Amino acid sequence: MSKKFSRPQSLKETSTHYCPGCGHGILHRLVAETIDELGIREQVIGIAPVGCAVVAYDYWDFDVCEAAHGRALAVATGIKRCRPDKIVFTYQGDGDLASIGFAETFHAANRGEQLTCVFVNNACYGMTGGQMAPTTLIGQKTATTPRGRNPLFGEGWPIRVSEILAGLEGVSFVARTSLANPKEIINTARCIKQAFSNQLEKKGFSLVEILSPCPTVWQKEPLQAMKWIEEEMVKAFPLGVIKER
Amino acid sequence: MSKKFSRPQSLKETSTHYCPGCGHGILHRLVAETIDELGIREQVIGIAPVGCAVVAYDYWDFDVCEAAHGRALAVATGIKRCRPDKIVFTYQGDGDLASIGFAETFHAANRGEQLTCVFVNNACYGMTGGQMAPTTLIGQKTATTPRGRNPLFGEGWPIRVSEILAGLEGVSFVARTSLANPKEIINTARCIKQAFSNQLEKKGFSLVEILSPCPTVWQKEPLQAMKWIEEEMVKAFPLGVIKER
Amino acid sequence: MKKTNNKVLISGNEAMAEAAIAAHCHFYAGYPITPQNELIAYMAKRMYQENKIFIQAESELAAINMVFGASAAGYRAMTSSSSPGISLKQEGISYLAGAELPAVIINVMRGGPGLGNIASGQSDYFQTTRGGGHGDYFTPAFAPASVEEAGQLVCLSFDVADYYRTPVVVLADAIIGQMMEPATPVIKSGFKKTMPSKPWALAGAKNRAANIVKSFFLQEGRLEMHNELLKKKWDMLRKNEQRYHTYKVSDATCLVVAYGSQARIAREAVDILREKRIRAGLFRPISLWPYPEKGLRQVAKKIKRVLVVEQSLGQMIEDVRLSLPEKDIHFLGKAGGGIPRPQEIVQALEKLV
Amino acid sequence: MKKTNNKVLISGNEAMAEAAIAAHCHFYAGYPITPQNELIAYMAKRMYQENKIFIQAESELAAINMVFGASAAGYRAMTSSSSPGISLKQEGISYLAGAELPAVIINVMRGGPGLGNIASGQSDYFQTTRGGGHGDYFTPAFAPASVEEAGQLVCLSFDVADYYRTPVVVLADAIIGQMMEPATPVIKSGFKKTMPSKPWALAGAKNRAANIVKSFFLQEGRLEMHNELLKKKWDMLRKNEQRYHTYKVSDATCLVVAYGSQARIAREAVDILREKRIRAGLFRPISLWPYPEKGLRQVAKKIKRVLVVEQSLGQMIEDVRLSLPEKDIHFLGKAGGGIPRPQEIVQALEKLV
Amino acid sequence: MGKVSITKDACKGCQLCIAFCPTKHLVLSRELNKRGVRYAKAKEETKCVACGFCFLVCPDACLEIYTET
Amino acid sequence: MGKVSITKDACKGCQLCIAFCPTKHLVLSRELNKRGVRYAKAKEETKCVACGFCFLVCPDACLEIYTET
Amino acid sequence: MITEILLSGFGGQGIMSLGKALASVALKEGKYPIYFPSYGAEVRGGTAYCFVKISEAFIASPLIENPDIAIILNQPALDKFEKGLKKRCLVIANSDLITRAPARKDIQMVCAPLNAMALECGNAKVANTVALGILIALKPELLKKETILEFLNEAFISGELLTQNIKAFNKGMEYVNAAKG
Amino acid sequence: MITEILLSGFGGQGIMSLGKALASVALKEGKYPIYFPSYGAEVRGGTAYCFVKISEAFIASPLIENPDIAIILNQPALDKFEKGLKKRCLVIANSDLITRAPARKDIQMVCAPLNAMALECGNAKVANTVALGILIALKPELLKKETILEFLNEAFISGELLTQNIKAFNKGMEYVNAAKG
Ligand SMILES: Cc1ncc(C[n+]2csc(CCOP(=O)(O)OP(=O)(O)O)c2C)c(N)n1
Ligand SMILES: Cc1ncc(C[n+]2csc(CCOP(=O)(O)OP(=O)(O)O)c2C)c(N)n1
Ligand code: SF4
Ligand code: SF4
Ligand code: SF4
Ligand code: SF4
Ligand code: SF4
Ligand code: SF4
Ligand SMILES: [Mg+2]
Ligand SMILES: [Mg+2]
Repeated sequence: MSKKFSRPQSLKETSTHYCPGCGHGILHRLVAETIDELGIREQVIGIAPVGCAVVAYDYWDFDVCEAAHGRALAVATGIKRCRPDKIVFTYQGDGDLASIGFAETFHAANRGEQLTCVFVNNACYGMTGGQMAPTTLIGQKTATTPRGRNPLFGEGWPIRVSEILAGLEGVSFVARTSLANPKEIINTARCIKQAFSNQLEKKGFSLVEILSPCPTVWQKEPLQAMKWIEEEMVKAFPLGVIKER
Repeated sequence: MSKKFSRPQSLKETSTHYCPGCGHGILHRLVAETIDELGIREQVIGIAPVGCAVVAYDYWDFDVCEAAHGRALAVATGIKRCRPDKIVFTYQGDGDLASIGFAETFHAANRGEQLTCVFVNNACYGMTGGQMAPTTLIGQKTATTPRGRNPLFGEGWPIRVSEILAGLEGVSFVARTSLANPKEIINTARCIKQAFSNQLEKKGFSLVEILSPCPTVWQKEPLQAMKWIEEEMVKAFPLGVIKER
Repeated sequence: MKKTNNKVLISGNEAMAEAAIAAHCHFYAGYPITPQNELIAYMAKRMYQENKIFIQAESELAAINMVFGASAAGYRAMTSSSSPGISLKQEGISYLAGAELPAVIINVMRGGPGLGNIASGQSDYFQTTRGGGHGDYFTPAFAPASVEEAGQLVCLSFDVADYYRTPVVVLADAIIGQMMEPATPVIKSGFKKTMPSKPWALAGAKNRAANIVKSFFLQEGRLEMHNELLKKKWDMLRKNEQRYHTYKVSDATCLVVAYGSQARIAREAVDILREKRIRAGLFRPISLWPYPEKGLRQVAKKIKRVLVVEQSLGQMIEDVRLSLPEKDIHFLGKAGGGIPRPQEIVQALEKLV
Repeated sequence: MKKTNNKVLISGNEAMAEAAIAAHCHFYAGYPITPQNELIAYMAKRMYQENKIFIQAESELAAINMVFGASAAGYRAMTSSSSPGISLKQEGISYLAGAELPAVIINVMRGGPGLGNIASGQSDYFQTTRGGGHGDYFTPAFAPASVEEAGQLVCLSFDVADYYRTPVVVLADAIIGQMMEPATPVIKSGFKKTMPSKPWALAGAKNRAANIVKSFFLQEGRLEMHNELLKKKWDMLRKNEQRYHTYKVSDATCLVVAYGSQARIAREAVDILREKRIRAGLFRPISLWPYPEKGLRQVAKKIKRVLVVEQSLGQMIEDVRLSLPEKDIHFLGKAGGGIPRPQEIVQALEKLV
Repeated sequence: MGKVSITKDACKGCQLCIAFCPTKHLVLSRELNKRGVRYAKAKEETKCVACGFCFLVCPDACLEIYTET
Repeated sequence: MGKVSITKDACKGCQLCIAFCPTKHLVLSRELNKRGVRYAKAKEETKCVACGFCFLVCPDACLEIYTET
Repeated sequence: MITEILLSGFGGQGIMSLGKALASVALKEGKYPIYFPSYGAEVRGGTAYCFVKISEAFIASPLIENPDIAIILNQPALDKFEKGLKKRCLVIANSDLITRAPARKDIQMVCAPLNAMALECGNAKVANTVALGILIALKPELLKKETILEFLNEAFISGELLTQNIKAFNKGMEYVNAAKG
Repeated sequence: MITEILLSGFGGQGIMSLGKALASVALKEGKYPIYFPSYGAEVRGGTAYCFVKISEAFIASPLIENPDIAIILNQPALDKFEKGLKKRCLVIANSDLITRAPARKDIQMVCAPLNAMALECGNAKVANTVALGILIALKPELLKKETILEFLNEAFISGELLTQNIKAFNKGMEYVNAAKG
């Protein structure tokens, strides 16, 4: 018998600190798989965010850089410009990328930096215990929207980062996928691979937005969290390849 | 004989520090006229940016607040939320609004703050002596793009702020106008008035982007600067009402 | 809040939030960060109930500048964060000071530098007392050593802020923010002076000349004058607002100086030393700026040894040195979540005696 | 650059930019702000010519974090700004210090607080020397008093940064940044130690274990240890890198202490005083952190009066007080663009004598 | 029929009013105003049609336009 | 025909693999693993079709799937 | 005398509420409690813990030195905290989730199948209250049964939860008394 | 001896280049110059200025106390700086853009129609070089004519600009010499 599915080489044998059923775990593996498949482990430099994935470097077995909360794409810009032959990517949560770091995100994309961005949309701030994220759904209760997010209370609308960035000339590839089931996970893997390949081909900025379960903050069983993505999240965040060039 | 055109009451009798032919002077008058026409001088609170218009409060005769560079819409949010019965607007340059302050701009718009934003696009940083702005045209030479802005050098593309913000649900009115000739100036006045009326009607966030001449940085005679708007700028920044609701 | 005999069991973070509401804070904007998340969550719930304004800002920068706006509009406004987030607010705090706008900023300190960790720390003392932002300004800064005092000092901060037209920092540490203990809810700040009105506030130029709120003074000499005026304010604050607390100092021959949660830990050490018949006392600064140098000099008169204890590598010690230039000052400190424990303080002092 | 006898006429801003290039600065990111715009414009032009990287960042925050990335990648990296922009970089500087990344940060100081103005100032001394960011860290900081020295200190800063793995601040004031005077272009920093290699740099995990650049230490005790290690570095810097310059101190009975452009102005005052047969001397700190306390104590031995002169309301004076606790220290300062002039310094000293 | 009045010392001499006046009757003065610039002035007062173009384009609000009512 | 192998002590018991296995032959153990949780295990090893769904959804990379080649 | 109590288990096992309950009851009895939780990222996916100190009078230091009492609801908690326990520390351990015996022999460990007992009360989530019952049965001098019941009555205004918690508390008490008896 | 020179006029009148030219020429002659410009927003729409100090040896203080020489190209410049000029300060003023006589009687003012003279040289922009000619004619001890010409030859590699500037410089010199002669 031969192995058909097994732990990618770029994923260390450590077990993670993530909650049971957390999407970060799946995504870490997908990123590691992509890197192994493309054979770029020795060329890759990842940027870990400030968010639940802050210690991603404890799990990935390649070079990783920390970035201050929200500034991953600025840090990535600094690295990639100095080392244009390396493959540089960021891994960022929705709070990190779309709230505090939105200016850095937007401008890196607009400069068309040769970067890959893995954007984890879990509709909340996981690490700090479940506050509203820019992507929190309308009506969703969080620690800072105890009555459910409501634009009428001045809490804003869920931000569709992918659609916005797709409008920028520097951006070559944008897709939104989810982790809600095996099929979508395969699709996510495909899009992440494309986002990395694009960088190898120097096509410009690529981003994959992944709807990812956070059972803890959502206060749902892991399977229910998956279902909630399929049933609720995708309404606000339609899946698909949004831009390809 | 009766006065047909004269200095609005909300514009002080002081002469400005602006360079000859500077669009800020025209726009200051248009804002003051609008406020007078709507009869809201005693209700208005303006936010002056950091940019050439930093001392707008020396020229306007109503309450004005300073804001740190880029943070005008955050300051405006604080004021408007505390004084929902007042009419609060920001007056911001392209560096201020779209570069350093882009996150604040974007999020205030996304929250649908009941604010009016007068956005002065002069394709450069005027106050600091003519560096690249996010709106600088491709090929345009500035102090920091001595070879002409070039996306291939990683200097990014001119950002179409209006189109981007128009995509947000909290935004009710967006128009792009210019100061290139009397007709466009009248149109600008109309749009600014609409942007203020919207706030009176609590319709959400309104923004008018005005293509405005900066003869000094552009190193053009004032009239040539006007022509450059008509001939070059509008190609990158098409005029028109972009969103109305 | 579970209440018994008017004492409630409440955390420092919640007590500070509730005190802000009691102090008529009208506007709060904040951004999540550990270990102050309970504060922002509490405000999210309570401000709405009180018909006041709560905003989860997109960032710390946005939050401090929203506070700038709310304060310019004449309302009591507050923000809170923890160390890295407070670093991001430095420009805004400098602007508040320059524009002479009252505001309350709570820092529930954690371990640094950089991302550091989320354990308790006292490593932002320099930042707080020496104007982490640019320019010649100071912010009054109060450090609570108990949950109840955390509430009190928030109340006091609002009054000091309004009276002197200045941003005020409440410098708590993660221990104070996170721990729950019995506390009497705050009603009054204890600040005696009458609150001035706010004729400078922005409210529309109705029946008065236009108001301008600003920190920019381009004309030659004007900013210099402005700084001279600000200096008078700092001097007044230095004169009037030094606060401290002492414990068993009357007959003490050696003195521990510590603030915040570390002062409580030091107090236990003093008790242990007393049991060992060592005449130790505790000086606890409450106002970190202005530093209670008068009080310290007074207390230290008959003191032979001084030990400064901090959850840092040594920051407040500079103020102790500046206050007591003729004395030999010793230090015990740990940073990055390390906490000098009672027995360590005891040993350190025993070594000196 | 107009050249004669190997001296060129150049501004401080340009000299610093050119020195960075001479020091093999590979990456520069900055954001415009007066009075350092000439520096960023110069870099925009020259870095391209040198086949190096120039980025006009979208903000100061982005710039400092880009520098973080470039440095993590193992390259010499620099950013520059002026006071308000430097406040915005505080979080980033704290991260650099925490992650032990070398970087050079130039601050061409202007008047504060808040937006202040664009005249010369020295009001960011506290921010620079007391870690304006959160956490227990220090950044070596060098203050040039001439255009030539501005270049030299930038060169030196790159070496110090690499050697100690730390961000270094060049604290210039607007006068130094803006003025042109004859200067010899810098070739060498004068730093004697051998530069260490950068095995920690991120370059892909090829033939080695994966590298991690970080300032986060969650596990209990790890951040405390990290801080202890950092402390050793600060202590080493304190021991090795104190720098200063003196003028006519050998027989002096009264001493002026001043840095940056103010030191030059004070030097003129010393000359005037000497003409009046008053034995004045000048102590000019070059390293503001570590403060040259050893040198100052040495020089001050026979000094009766000390006058500290700053373009601020009194910041460096604290370090003079801490260095000379037994001496009576006097102060002359102005903030917000005010500059103590030679005659004012003369008068202030005459009053003391 | 209209009339234009120009606050001489407020004028920065940008000449925008001159360029946009449809009846081309605004000109630059020979003398300098207080600011030291050659300012805009009406050549022939009677030629103004009160269109307001000069007013609209003037960055310094130097002009007032009158009409017969 | 396939075979699934599960690293017992890495499992956090989220049950996603169990939910998504098309042949429904993964179950939760009665015993606890080192982490103190009930872990996923194969009820009948022969039932695995090597579809990899369990592998794909597992956040903790606990599973390996083998096929006959 | 200050009693130091450590409580630890999975998030969701009600460790924090139990800690707060202990502190609240102490306050009700006019004692001085301090409660200190673990917080933030530490809690993610792992073991949560909190500390409670209870004394007759004001407690200066909020630090826990060595717990006198430890309530340990799962194996990782035992692994993490065993070393720091005071000599003769009373450890109330959840035998349902603990797979190995402690290494230390100088502690008093009381094991009970807390999960099973909770289920018997009709709610898996009241394992914490079972532990409370055991604690009070073993250390009646710490807090009074009556105050605890009073507290439970206030905390769960009515209905099933209240009943389940009271059941759980009593079950814990009985467990000890049965063993004693 | 340190000579303090103030130069002021509209932006675009070449004030900054003239200042830098003075400093460059001084350096060429082995003297020690300091040049200090006005910068930033101050310059917008108004009057630009710069200072030059020239000495035989190192100059410590970069500050200008009271100018010995002032080159004043427009009225606002005169308004702004008149008060601070040293007694007997030599003021070279542009009569084309100056509309009132100075209030101070203790300064030496030399007026010349610099704009007109520049136009005569074929370029309105060389008014600054005309002023330089006047200055050097009046203060030959400050800088040598030869070094200036050398400097001009280097600064304008060739062509029209060079010719115009040399013309302008000579015109300035002649203006003084004619008046003297
Ligand atoms: C400057 C700063 N502000 C705030 C924080 C606190 N903080 C840490 S992670 C985080 C947000 C996490 O949310 P997200 O980016 O969505 O990641 P997730 O945890 O959901 O994966 C915040 C606010 C910080 N560390 N630094
Ligand atoms: C934090 C900070 N960064 C930079 C500056 C310097 N600065 C002042 S205005 C400005 C940009 C001006 O450009 P823009 O906003 O387009 O306004 P304009 O002058 O073109 O009207 C900059 C970078 C500052 N004052 N504060
Ligand atoms: S809080 Fe949410 S995002 Fe964070 S580790 Fe837990 S499940 Fe994952
Ligand atoms: S620089 Fe440009 S924007 Fe600024 S005042 Fe001059 S013309 Fe106007
Ligand atoms: S109103 Fe019209 S016609 Fe009259 S001066 Fe102005 S532009 Fe010319
Ligand atoms: S438009 Fe105004 S400033 Fe320009 S020339 Fe005419 S009147 Fe003067
Ligand atoms: S590979 Fe498919 S069939 Fe086999 S255990 Fe996994 S999910 Fe079930
Ligand atoms: S998906 Fe993974 S962690 Fe979850 S139960 Fe299955 S094997 Fe365990
Ligand atoms: Mg998230
Ligand atoms: Mg602009």
